[in-house]
Amino acid sequence: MGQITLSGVTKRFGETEVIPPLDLNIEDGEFVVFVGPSGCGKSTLLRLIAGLEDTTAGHISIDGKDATGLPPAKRGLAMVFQSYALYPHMTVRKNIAFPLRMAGMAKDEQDRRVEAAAKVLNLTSYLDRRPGQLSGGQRQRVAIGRAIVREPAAFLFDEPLSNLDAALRVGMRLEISELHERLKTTMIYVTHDQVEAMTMADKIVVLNAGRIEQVGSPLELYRTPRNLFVAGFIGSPRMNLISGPEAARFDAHTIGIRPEHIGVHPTLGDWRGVVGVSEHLGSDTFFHVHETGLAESLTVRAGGEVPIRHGDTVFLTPDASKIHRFDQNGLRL
Amino acid sequence: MGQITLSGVTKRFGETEVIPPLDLNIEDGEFVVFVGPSGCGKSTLLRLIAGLEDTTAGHISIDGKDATGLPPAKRGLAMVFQSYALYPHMTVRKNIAFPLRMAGMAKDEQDRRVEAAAKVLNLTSYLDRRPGQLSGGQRQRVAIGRAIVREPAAFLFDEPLSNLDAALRVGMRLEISELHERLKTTMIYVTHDQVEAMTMADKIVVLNAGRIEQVGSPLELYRTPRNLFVAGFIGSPRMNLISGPEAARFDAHTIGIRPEHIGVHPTLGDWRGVVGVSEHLGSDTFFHVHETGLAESLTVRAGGEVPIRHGDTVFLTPDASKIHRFDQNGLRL
Amino acid sequence: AQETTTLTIATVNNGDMIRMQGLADAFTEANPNIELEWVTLEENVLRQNVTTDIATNGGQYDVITIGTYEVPIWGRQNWLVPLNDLPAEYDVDDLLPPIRAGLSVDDTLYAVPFYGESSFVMYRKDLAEAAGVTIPEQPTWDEIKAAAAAMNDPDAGIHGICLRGKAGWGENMAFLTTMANSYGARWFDENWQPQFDSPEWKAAITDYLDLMNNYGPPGASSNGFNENLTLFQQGKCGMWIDATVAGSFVTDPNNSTVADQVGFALAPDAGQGKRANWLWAWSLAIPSSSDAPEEAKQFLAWATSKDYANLVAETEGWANVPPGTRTSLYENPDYVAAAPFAQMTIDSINAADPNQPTRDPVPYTGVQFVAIPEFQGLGTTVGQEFSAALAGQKTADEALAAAQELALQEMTSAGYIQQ
Amino acid sequence: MARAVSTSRKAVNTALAWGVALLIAFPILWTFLTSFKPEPQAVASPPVWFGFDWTVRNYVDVQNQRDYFDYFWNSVILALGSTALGLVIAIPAAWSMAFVPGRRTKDLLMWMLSTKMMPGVAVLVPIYLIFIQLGLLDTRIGLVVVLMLINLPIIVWMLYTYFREIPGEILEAARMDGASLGREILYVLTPMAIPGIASTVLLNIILAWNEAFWTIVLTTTNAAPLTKFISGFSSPQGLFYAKLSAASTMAIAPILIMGWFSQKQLVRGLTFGAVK
Amino acid sequence: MSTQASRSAARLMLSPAVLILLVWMIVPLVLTLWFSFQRYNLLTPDRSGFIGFANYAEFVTSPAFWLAILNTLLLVLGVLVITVVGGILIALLIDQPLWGQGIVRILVISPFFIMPPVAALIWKNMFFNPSNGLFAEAAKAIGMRPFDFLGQAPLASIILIVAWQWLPFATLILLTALQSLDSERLEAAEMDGANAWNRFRFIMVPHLARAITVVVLIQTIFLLGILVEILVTTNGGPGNQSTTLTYLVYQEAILSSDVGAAAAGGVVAVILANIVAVFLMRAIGNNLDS
Ligand SMILES: Nc1ncnc2c1ncn2[C@@H]1O[C@H](COP(=O)(O)OP(=O)(O)OP(=O)(O)O)[C@@H](O)[C@H]1O
Ligand SMILES: Nc1ncnc2c1ncn2[C@@H]1O[C@H](COP(=O)(O)OP(=O)(O)OP(=O)(O)O)[C@@H](O)[C@H]1O
Ligand SMILES: [Mg+2]
Ligand SMILES: [Mg+2]
Repeated sequence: MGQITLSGVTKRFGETEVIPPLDLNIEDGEFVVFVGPSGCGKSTLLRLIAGLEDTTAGHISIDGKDATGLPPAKRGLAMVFQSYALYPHMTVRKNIAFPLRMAGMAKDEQDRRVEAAAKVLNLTSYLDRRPGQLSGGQRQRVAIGRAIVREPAAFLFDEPLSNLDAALRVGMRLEISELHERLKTTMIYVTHDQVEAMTMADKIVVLNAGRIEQVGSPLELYRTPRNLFVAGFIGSPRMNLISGPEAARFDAHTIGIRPEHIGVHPTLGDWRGVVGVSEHLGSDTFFHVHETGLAESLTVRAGGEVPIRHGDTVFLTPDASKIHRFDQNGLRL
Repeated sequence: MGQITLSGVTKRFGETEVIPPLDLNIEDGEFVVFVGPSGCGKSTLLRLIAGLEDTTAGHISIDGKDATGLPPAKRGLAMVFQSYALYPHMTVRKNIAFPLRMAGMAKDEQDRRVEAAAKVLNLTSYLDRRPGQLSGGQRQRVAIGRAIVREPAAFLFDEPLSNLDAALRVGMRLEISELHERLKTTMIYVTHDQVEAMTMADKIVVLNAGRIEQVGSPLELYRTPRNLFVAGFIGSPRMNLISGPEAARFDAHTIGIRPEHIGVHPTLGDWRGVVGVSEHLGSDTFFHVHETGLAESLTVRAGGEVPIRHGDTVFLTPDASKIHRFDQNGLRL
Repeated sequence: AQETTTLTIATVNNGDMIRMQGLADAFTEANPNIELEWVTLEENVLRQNVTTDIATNGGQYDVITIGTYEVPIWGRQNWLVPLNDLPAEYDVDDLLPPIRAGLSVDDTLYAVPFYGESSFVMYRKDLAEAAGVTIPEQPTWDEIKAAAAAMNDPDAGIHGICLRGKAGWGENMAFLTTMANSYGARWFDENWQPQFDSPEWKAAITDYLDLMNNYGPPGASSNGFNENLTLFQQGKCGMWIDATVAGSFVTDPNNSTVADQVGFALAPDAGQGKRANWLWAWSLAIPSSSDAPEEAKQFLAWATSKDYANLVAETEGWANVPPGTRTSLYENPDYVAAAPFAQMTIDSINAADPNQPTRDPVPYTGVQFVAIPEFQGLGTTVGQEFSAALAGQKTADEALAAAQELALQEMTSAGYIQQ
Repeated sequence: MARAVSTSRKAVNTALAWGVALLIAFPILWTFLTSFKPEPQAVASPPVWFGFDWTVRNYVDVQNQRDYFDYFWNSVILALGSTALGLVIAIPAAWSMAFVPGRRTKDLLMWMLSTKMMPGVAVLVPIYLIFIQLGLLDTRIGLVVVLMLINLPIIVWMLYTYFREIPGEILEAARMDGASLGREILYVLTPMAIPGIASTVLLNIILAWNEAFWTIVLTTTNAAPLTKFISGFSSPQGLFYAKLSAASTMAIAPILIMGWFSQKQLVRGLTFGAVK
Repeated sequence: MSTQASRSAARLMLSPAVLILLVWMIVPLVLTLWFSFQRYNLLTPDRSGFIGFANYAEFVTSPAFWLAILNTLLLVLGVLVITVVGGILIALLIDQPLWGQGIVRILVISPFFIMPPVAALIWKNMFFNPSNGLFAEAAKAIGMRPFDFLGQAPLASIILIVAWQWLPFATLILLTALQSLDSERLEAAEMDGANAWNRFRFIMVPHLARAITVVVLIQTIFLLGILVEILVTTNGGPGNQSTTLTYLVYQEAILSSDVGAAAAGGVVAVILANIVAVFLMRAIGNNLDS
């Protein structure tokens, strides 16, 4: 069980209101991702749920029971920290067993659970090492192992992958997703990497300066961003934003079109421009097109093997059905 | 000018041979990327070229002249370090001017060059700040500025972007590429991120355990990887590798097929499998397909809006013309 | 212009010496070619620095302050400049004979006394009266014990008697050796055999411990001269047996709360023909390593002259004149009038005989010490044994046995006892 | 943990901490107080706290006995001199150990430290004889050298641990930029290590200021520092608590004040690599 | 960083420090070794010559020798225990939020700046003195008999003085170490259900291990050489109750002026110090590397 409700939760550090009153409901078994730029209050929100910070106002309930005043250990939640926060002087086994030991669990039951968790996480052969002797990904798995053994009502992850290199990050992302498939436990996951958010979440909460900009499934956010902030934040490479006369043509203050929804042609198209840097990934090519008169640069995605090079003049055609329109307040029309 | 030739260059640390004898030629003006897994010797090779390490054997020549015994400062190369290696106690201006000051250049000439570099790198308004007051990307630019002012024969970059977050990384990647377009100076760039390698390089050198696995343009490596190592390393997500009877059907020990070269259909296709985790990026979706009997998991890339979910059975069809075949030694057939 | 010579003078940090520093301008005015540099140190530090320097011929000092213990030893080593050529007006013959003898080796004078002292009994007249005891001018140990018992009132913060307990050859052993002398004990027999196993030593130590344990102040095992002085000045001691110089301190109303209540008596005896009083003189000498012996002599002659005494009398009063060095001082009515303890002091000094300190014959000279180089170390280690006994960590017998053992070992390894 | 600490809890902490702190500092505060009492009140029973006849007589007396400033200047010169000399020798050594470590580096460091374990008294006479031979007795230069030698291992260790935290890449960058070794140390390493060097300097000054064996044994007047000054007060005659307190206050005040004002820098670097 | 050139430069720059320390160690040590086999008393220069191991025999068989070793160990261990335990407690305390943290810190570190003779004098006269000391006054105020610290518990008293001097040092290092503890690790433990005591025991103490070893190493080096404090307060007594090895050597060297015996004692002390050192270095070396 892991149903979490925040109502009117507010957090002030001294004078500055980091989280203005905020409501959020997280269903049991959901994988919820908090995403947003640095400093927007993601960690703070997570820590409020964990009980590591006091709420200034508002209520947090877990599984229907008020948990606002409960100490962290009593909330039945487990947290995986960005720095892993492993205990460096304990072996992996001891690290994972620590919460059980603190709960006074019998030794053999502890062992049983640790072995089980280690097996799930492929850590069995490292159980007697110290964290210092593990690679980044292995450490991350130990941290997760320590969370799993407690069989918590929900897992809280605070940017768990940001210390890993790109390749590992992709692998661990999958592992966590698979873990969620298997355990079906509520997971709240903080990141500022929108790729992580898109690929892992059942539900994304986009935060900005402590406020919730939009809540929805990844594809909802991708298809119908509620405002410019979400539009710019979700999707990689970023959505191209165009304002001015071209936007007015579409009856909007600003229009947005994603790089993958623009066609390129050497001679035919709506918008004319000159190719700057082009990035060939093999599978795809990203062109940065300048001198269109619409925006400093438009990013366009094309197939892997397009014969267009730096300096060429090209014509771009947006897929009209995929154009997003925003008013002068940045709200979706 | 910046033509660099390594012949028989070898490096041993004590007993362990980190770089077995290695030959490499880098043409003037080329953007060469060294790529390879962690610990494969990329940094060591770069430091050998820079003169920060002695070669155990072999010769390095720069612009045709033997530079093997020269101290770093005499080689006419500039290096940008992973940690930026800025002088924290000096202002940006002083940081950039430092190599000129060391060369005993006249004060006004120093200023002129610093201003010019700052302009190129958009640093003009930060010249009087200390590195500690700059963001990661700005620091990186200062490090590059310090390299530029010397007008070196070649730039050496050691994972210059790995300390930046994803979004910044993309931006700086572009800036460096544009810089290369502008200066046309030889650049040697170390990374273990194959996206960087693919998008920036004129020529990629794939290293593995100190040996060169393949040298070629990004698309060469993408299209015709010489062996399994390169096949697996270049391309994201990784190429699917299949051995056994299915490979034998293609007269090979192992066959490889990239995720983007596999078609998906709910009812029709060559290979049957069950969808595991699927990653929705909006623009694309990556399916991890299990229970195909071919490999533990096959990754498949599909469009952004395919109505396939976790647990569905799907059929996969590889694009036969894009299948890579390898013999039992892992060499391309 | 005349070249100026700088004299480096090592002095001990007691009141008389410090007063001399203040008055030394008179000397430098008279001798403009001489400059004085003072090194003022606590006694132990001084001794350590000066000994190291003189024995290694370091040449740091031109004038040093040493005691009657060092002079004969160092003089014999030719470490000191002989002082037989002092000018006539210095009047060497005016020096007190026992003191002069102590500072000479084979009739050659090696140091001149700055002040001399013996030891005597100081007591509180008011307390004695209140307790109904009288302390005669020539008390016996039994009378002292009785008086201590009568005056002792720890609840009122008054202890019957204060004696030295801090370990050191110049601390507790100075007192204990004189006490032992008066009991007829000696350090060594004529063959340098240690005598701590003798009944006389046992008696002396037992009485000492009884006195201190019953009527002494707490923490006596770390009390030396200064600590006892402080206690007595605060009015916490009924009696105190210590150096005669203390007479001027305990009667100084500026520092003493009991200045007008102090009585004096000779050091006690035990019917063995010797009193428990010592003989000591802080003296000035010139190391042979000095590079300005002539100027140093000028200074010595000034600092220990009659004129200096007059100078002190003029500026600070007669009571503050350094005592115990010259016969003429004790014949000066002004001084005798100003110093109530003057007669007692001169009598005590004259009663001490460095060559015959105790009842039985001894192979050494020195009253409260044995003038051999090894005594510093031996005296101190033996002193630690008795200090431990006083602290209650050993019995008298254990301490005496240990002392005997230590002395035997030291005398054997130093070659006094031939095996 | 950024959860609000209740005010009452903070009050309890404050009371406890102040209690402990005052207890620890009490001997010093009491000495300071006593130095202003007339002698009889200094040993009064029960002790007087503040209601005594405040006087600076003790300071005047102490100053009259000997000129405080001679000793003070010697202390300053010895502390600064030995520190400066130590830095000149230790910075290159620490550079070598931190940036070009060998297999023996740790052993070397430990060996250096072990030279501090030799009891001074045991080698007193040999050193004294050597000093006589070299004419160094009672010279500032002699003492500066000895104090430097005594503290050198500590300086090297502190600098070493500090340098080790400076990324070698920065020095390599300087090298690529054409800086010679000397300039690399002078222009890049030293300025970057200023906080560490500062605390090393502070610690060394404190250690040199308070060294109380060699400074007493090897000096007479010309080079005598405050330790020698105080050793002349260890037991003057008669009531002396107030004067002793005054002399003590004079001996410790300069370094105490320096320590108070620079405690941030001192604390920051005073880890000997104990904190990573 | 390791080209041939930089390695030779490193050797060159290391050499002054190594050379002068080598000279500083070797010359006195050789002289001391030489003296230790000589009959050499400063006061009897006429009697001298080679006497083999007699000085050693005398030093080692002297009744104070074993007690001195015991006292040395007690002194070192006692001070270490007090400073480390006290240091941890105080560090924990002043790391809490409180008013006037700056001043508290200044007060706590003050003893570190006090020169040893002054510290010893203050404690001896103003505190331990059974007649005039403040402890005696305190005892009297509550109706107890004053305790004679230096007479009845000399070694403990000295340990107290020395611990007072070194407590700030330990506190400072431990405090810095404590503050370097990643707060996420404590929070993780809290989430894991560890209460305050368990967080202290399982997270903080192990984290402090390295700092503790450094404190132990540095202090041991200084504590083995403690002399002035003993000299000023008890002179090693009463008896030999507070005689340490260093003091014993001092006694030979200074009081007896017996250079030969002192040298022998010094050699013994050096050997013992090095045994301790080797132990320490082992432990610390490992701990510092990790
Ligand atoms: N203990 C604190 N005291 C005062 N301000 C704080 C505190 N903790 C966080 N803040 C402020 O609250 C805001 C939100 O911080 P938070 O750590 O939640 O951001 P975040 O979204 O997690 O950022 P990041 O992606 O960088 O981790 C920031 O402006 C930060 O400066
Ligand atoms: N100074 C050294 N002494 C001994 N071995 C070293 C040294 N420097 C590097 N190595 C070893 O040489 C190998 C190559 O190291 P290098 O730093 O060149 O790898 P890399 O490819 O740059 O790795 P990364 O991507 O992690 O930076 C590694 O196995 C490393 O352990
Ligand atoms: Mg955060
Ligand atoms: Mg590298």
